[in-house]
Amino acid sequence: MTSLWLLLAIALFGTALLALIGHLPYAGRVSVIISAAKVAASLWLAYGVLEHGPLLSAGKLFFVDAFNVYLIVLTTFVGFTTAIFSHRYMAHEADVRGLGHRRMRLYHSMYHAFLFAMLAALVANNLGILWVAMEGATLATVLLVSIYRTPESVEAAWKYFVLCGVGIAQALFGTVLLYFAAEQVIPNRDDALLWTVLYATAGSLDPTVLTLAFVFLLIGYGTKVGLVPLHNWLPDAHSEGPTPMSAILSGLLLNVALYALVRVKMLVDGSLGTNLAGHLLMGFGLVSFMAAGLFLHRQRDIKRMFSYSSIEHMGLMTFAFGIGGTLATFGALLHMTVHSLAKSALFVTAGHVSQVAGTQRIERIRGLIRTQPALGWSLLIGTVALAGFPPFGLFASEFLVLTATINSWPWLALPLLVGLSIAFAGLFRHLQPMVYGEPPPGQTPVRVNLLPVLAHMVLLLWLGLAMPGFLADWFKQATVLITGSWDTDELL
Amino acid sequence: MPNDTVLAWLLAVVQTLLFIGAAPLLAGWIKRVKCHMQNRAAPSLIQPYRDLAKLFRKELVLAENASWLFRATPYIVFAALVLAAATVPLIALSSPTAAIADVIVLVGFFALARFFLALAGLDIGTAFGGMGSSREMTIASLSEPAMLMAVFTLALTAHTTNLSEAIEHNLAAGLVLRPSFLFALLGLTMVAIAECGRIPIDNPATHLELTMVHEAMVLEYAGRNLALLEWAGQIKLMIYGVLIANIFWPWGIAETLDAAALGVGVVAIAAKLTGLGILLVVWETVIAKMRLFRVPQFLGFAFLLALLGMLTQVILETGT
Amino acid sequence: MAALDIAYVAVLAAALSGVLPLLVARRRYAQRVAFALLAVSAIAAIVAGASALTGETTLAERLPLGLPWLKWHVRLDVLSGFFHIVIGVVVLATSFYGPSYLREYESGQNDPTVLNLASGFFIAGMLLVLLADDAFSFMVAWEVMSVASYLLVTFQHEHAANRRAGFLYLLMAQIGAVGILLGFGVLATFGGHFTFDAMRGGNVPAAWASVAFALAFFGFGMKAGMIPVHAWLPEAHPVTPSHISALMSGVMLKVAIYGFMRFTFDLLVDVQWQWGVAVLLIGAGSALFGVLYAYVQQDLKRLLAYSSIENIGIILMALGLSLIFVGGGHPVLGAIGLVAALYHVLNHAVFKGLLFLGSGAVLYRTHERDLEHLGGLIHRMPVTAAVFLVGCVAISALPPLNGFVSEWLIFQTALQAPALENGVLRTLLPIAAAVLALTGALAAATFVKVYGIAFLGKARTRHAAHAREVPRGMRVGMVLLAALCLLLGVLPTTVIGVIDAIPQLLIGQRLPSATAHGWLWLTPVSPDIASYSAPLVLLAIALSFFIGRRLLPARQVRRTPPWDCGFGPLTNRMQYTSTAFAMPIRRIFAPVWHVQEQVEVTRRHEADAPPTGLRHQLHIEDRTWLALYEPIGHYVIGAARAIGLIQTGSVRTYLLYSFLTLLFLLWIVT
Amino acid sequence: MDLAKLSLSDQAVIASAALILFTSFIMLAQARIRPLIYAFAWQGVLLALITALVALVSGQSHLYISAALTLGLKAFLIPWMLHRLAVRLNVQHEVEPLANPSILLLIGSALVIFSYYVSVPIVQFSTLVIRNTVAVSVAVVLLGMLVMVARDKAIAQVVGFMSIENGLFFAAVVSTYGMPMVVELGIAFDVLVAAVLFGVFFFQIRASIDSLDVSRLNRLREIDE
Repeated sequence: MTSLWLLLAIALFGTALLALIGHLPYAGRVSVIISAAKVAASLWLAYGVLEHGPLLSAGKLFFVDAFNVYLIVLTTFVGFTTAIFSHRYMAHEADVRGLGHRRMRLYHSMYHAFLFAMLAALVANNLGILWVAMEGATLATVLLVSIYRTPESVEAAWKYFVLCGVGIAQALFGTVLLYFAAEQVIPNRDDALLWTVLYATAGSLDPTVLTLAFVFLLIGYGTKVGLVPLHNWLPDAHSEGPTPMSAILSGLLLNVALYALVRVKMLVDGSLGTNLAGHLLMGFGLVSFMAAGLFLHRQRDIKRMFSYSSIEHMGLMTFAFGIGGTLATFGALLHMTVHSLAKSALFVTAGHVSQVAGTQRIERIRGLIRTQPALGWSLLIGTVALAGFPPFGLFASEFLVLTATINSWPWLALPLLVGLSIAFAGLFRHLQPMVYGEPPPGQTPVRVNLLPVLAHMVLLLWLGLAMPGFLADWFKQATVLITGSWDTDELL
Repeated sequence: MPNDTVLAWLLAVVQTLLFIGAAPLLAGWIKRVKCHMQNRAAPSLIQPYRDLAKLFRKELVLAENASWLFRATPYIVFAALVLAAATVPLIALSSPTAAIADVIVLVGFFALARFFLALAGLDIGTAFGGMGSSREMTIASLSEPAMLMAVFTLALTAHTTNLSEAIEHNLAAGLVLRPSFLFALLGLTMVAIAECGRIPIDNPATHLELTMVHEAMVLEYAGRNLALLEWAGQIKLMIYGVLIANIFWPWGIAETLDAAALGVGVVAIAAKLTGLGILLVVWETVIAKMRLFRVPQFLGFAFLLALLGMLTQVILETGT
Repeated sequence: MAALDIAYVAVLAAALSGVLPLLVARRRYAQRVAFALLAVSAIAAIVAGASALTGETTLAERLPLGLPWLKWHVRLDVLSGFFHIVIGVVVLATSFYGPSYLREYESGQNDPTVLNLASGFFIAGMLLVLLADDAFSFMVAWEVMSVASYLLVTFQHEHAANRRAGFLYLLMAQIGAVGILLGFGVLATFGGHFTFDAMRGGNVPAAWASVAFALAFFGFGMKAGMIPVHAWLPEAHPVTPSHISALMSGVMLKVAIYGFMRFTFDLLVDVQWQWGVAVLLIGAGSALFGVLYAYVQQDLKRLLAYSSIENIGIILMALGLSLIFVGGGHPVLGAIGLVAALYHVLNHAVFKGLLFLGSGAVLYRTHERDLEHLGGLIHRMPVTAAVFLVGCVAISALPPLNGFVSEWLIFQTALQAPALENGVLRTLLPIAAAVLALTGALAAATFVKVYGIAFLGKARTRHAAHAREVPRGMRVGMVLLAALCLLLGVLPTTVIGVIDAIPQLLIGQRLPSATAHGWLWLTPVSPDIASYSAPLVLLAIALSFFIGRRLLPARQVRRTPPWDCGFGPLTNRMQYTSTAFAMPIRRIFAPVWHVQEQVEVTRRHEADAPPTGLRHQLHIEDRTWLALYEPIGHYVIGAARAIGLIQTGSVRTYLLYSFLTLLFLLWIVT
Repeated sequence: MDLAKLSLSDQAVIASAALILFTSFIMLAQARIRPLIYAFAWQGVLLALITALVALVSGQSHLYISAALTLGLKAFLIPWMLHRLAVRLNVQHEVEPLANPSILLLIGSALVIFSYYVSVPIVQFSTLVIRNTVAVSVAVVLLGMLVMVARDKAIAQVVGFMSIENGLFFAAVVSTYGMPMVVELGIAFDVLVAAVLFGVFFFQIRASIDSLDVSRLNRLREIDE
């Protein structure tokens, strides 16, 4: 319990502190230290949860179970590595782009505010609070998107703000409807939005209202997940904001939004008994998967390209959660983890790359391996990992998702196959010229800190080659939570 | 028993020696008949032996940049064809050497000889040699499938690719009018004409660069090497002749190893080859040499015939 | 130490050969370490494979790797043992060959440690594929193999062609892998688990079995380079360093064949003869198409790559025949086909490895891959020329070398057609055999061209004229393989006696008759149907040499310039070129290629004046590009452009999307 | 249900619900910036009024607080901020030519019908007398989105956005007597921050394209020129 409070407290404290000292040269280090503290606290929390089972805070405001606790650890970890990266990166940016003190303060404190919002969203038991936290996450990051004040960045921020705002408003309406359905059956009005309570009484909630609620929530949180055709804010925000922010947006925000969606799906399934929600998720997931794969072919900006690949992977996860069942859900959970590891690592690399080349435009980035081998290779290997090649973790998860598809919807395996190939081609046709060949004049190495990339890659290898037992149990418990059972003969 | 096997092997060797010994004679016979037909003064039957002997006696002349391959080729070619001769039953069946190679290996031997001959043609680096090799390989790559197709027809009928077994089977079957055999015979004959470089594919008697194929490859050879190659060519012609003769008209060939049977065998094969020689001459006199790029049609037709043979074999003779 | 442990040693040594050199300071020593470890790995692989094959043992166990409920299962049986040997042999030759060959890369701008790393994991991946006994570990090993070889293809990435080749290669590897994965998925769905044991147990409905087969055939065929999904092969194989080309062409394609055999004969329990027909036809197509394309190539390594396609086609034909017979209820005949296929796998690994190493040797000394720039090397590089000749004779399927044995076995299998009930098949099989004959003849023509133009005649360029023999290490590697070509050709009976344990495992049938008459006689079905005695053939040829050269040696030999028709001396530009050599076939089979040929005649002034210059341009393109690959590419790009239209950039449009989506969803749920 | 049978306050609620819907239509049709803001303010006032009335009828005391919040935020603070911004950016007199308002209003009314059709299940399910107003709240939300889709000016879009929030709040009040307090507070906070941020963005947009015309924010797109 204390660990939970500690975690949130650290996050808030970090926000406040950096709001004051964010402009100082050592602010980056401070931010790293705070993030490290978060990691420690989250590990403590995780340990507690794994030891003594789910934990429900006094006043039932917060609730931590196997599903969200591993996302919490993931969040703090990625937040930590990204902080390491952003220390040197933002210093460089501040010099090059002339970011003033105010903006640096804003950046550092909003970075932690965002992490706080993520954590709050994850641990919230009250769906209302969850909504508030999600909206808070948008508000925290929207100013970071436009931090460079270029016309593009302002435009991107505006779209991000408006689209996510409208979307999240739909989510609020869904929440209201949920509440409306709940308070008919739940005596105490204040409990009627508590996820624990709702989950317990899901069977008695009115199906039609819940269906409507789900539609609104799907639109709302789906916008944040980046499901086509609600995805349009995502590439803009990712490509125009500072790279650390892109890393945590792709690595964390999308996950948390999907997390919220899945939580709601659990309720709806409990109430409807049909798999309507699942089918909707599958539909959206597949569409996003295919469309993003095609979009990849048209990219001219390296960060934009990787954000489209985020859409593609989120589509795959949504699809998998939609299938439901033990295998698919396990695969989806695993994919959440490995994707955010791989993607944040890639954004870190891409950030350095754009510093090396002085641009984000793909056709001007050439011959990285010659210019700065470490960077070139990590970009290449990272993309190989992202494309789902073993021995990296994404292969394991995609393997599971594919086989689950063959089990339950054999013919949908075909579009998946096509989509994977298209997306792969889209990624590599842009990647190869960047890493290989002769570098253009004026492309000079920069001081980089590839420690985060290395850490993520090692983790990915570990997950891909031999998944540690505790992690497996973790996913297993989460799967049981989501699907309600651990169906071993489905596991193949 | 060992006694018997030794005898058998001995006989096989003798038969082979007879085979390669008789090859120039066949060539001489064909030349002679041809001259008669064209109202020319004919050389004597043993003229080819004289030529070979002369060549063997002559000194060995080599081009400056001839490599060891160039010198090794004649021996390989000759050995391959002797081997081939050893596997073809001439006068007696079931000789142990026939088991060394079945008919597919026989084709393999021809291919081996051709391969090295073509390489030798390219070794000196003259345009003639290259041209000859190119044409030779082109023709061969078209004729080989046709030949195998024809052979397969027999193999499917006799359920064996072993020549002496096949001939034995045909003997045992007696006179059966198999349409498949007719087609196969025609196909095989056309292939034989192509393979032995006879008119209309090639003209053994020409040395015009536009027409010659085989001669272009061996242009740089002299002395003993040339002798070996000439002799090998005669053996090849003889092999085809014997094949056609003994497969399609196996009668007279010796099934037992007693003197009488062997005598009959000798007479029979001599008679058959004489007849075939005459036929060949007639054909070569009435037909004209064709352009290189008409050859594919010719061999394609041969392949078609062989294919027809195979189909008729399957459809008409065994049915489903 | 059990065979399985030795196999682990092989894998680890291969992986270490990539990693250790990173720790060694000086590059020269790094190379030595790397290739020493590769040699260890190769020997270990051979030993493990041999003991598994001869002992006919099947060892299996689990490794603490992989998914929580699906640990890596490994297993070493006769089939994987055989392929262990195949890999080991070529890798061994490479490990002799490599150190000297890589010298010139050490000065290059690409870090050779990358080369070590990639090739180490490439080999380790291939060995792991053979060991894998469940779908997951199989796919992991498979993809490791692909990615590592991709890095090898793009090693010299300064050339755009290499980058393009690498992209194409990795893309197609990816597609094929997903196909294989789906195939496994189908089996696992019915088998209940991803272990191969479970798949063997599962009873798959015929229709689904065919689906699985189709997927696997597609996937493995793509890796093996069968027509029409071969496009990556002629691009990727030539651009790697030659010893890697030898591994890719000689071994990696065989790993794909291994996967196909494992999947079809082992996992799909009861095969259907229709599959065999499909395999036979595609195999025949690949063989013919491959050799025809090889025939017209100028680039030596590209030519060899196309000839790999041809040989894969031949192997597929043998497998197809085997499937037809097994499916038709004649396991004995099926066994012959299987043995023929395996034998050709081994042979092709050996002689294609040899030929690629030879081409590497030529490249090493002349820096030329274009046949038109070579010539006369037989005088400058005698050893290389000799072993290359062995390779050419072997690949042209001529007695008494090894290529002939396997093709002869295939012919024998095809000629057992009368045993089949189905009349159409009875006609189809001999025709396939005829296609094989055509292929063989064309292959012979192709390699006459290669050897004649590259090694015989006069040197066509200065590079070729100043070539020297290659260092000892390289020679040893090549001689090793050449010797194997001879051995495998002369002692087929012994070899078959060993490998007929594999049909025993896969279709429960041996070839008792094949070896019944001792090492001298090879009689696959029975002596009165067909027999072949390679040793005697070799003996006879040797004898004629002995008689000719030793017993009656030529008295005197005179060297003179060749006959030049009286027009002054012959120059090396008067020689027949490779294009000219290939011309007749090119005209006869014209429709096969997409040929652009232009001749520009420049005259001084008026039209009838004698030409002063003549320019001839010939560009031969792979038809499948125009027919298959380019259209697909265009579709994808078009689709991408179309989808791009939805992202207009106007926030109002985006709001409209979410608005309409909302309305739409509300409408469908109520 | 017969309106006449209801208590006066209920009737008042329903009447003002109708008025809120009307204000939404005004926003849809209003081309000038300043009246647009006024209309939005009026909507806030009405919303606060309804909240208070519902509190009165249902005796849910906590609704008074949210009524006060609404009045403060939606009726005064945010409109005031918007107005001030409009003045400082000197756009308060700008007129935005609508393509053709009549079509827009037609679509709007279609949306009202649609939202009624959608909210039928909820209405059947509710126990509240004023349940029919749920349809109105849905309509307000959809109309708000329509405003955002239809309008080019950034301020107009913000107004649309805020009116969506109004619709949500309205729905919460009339269908379930409002949300739990903690949620209400959180939402209010978010809305406030959002409003502030919008203000910031006006200046940023103005600085980058020196106009508030969002239709000119289309640099980032996937269509090839």
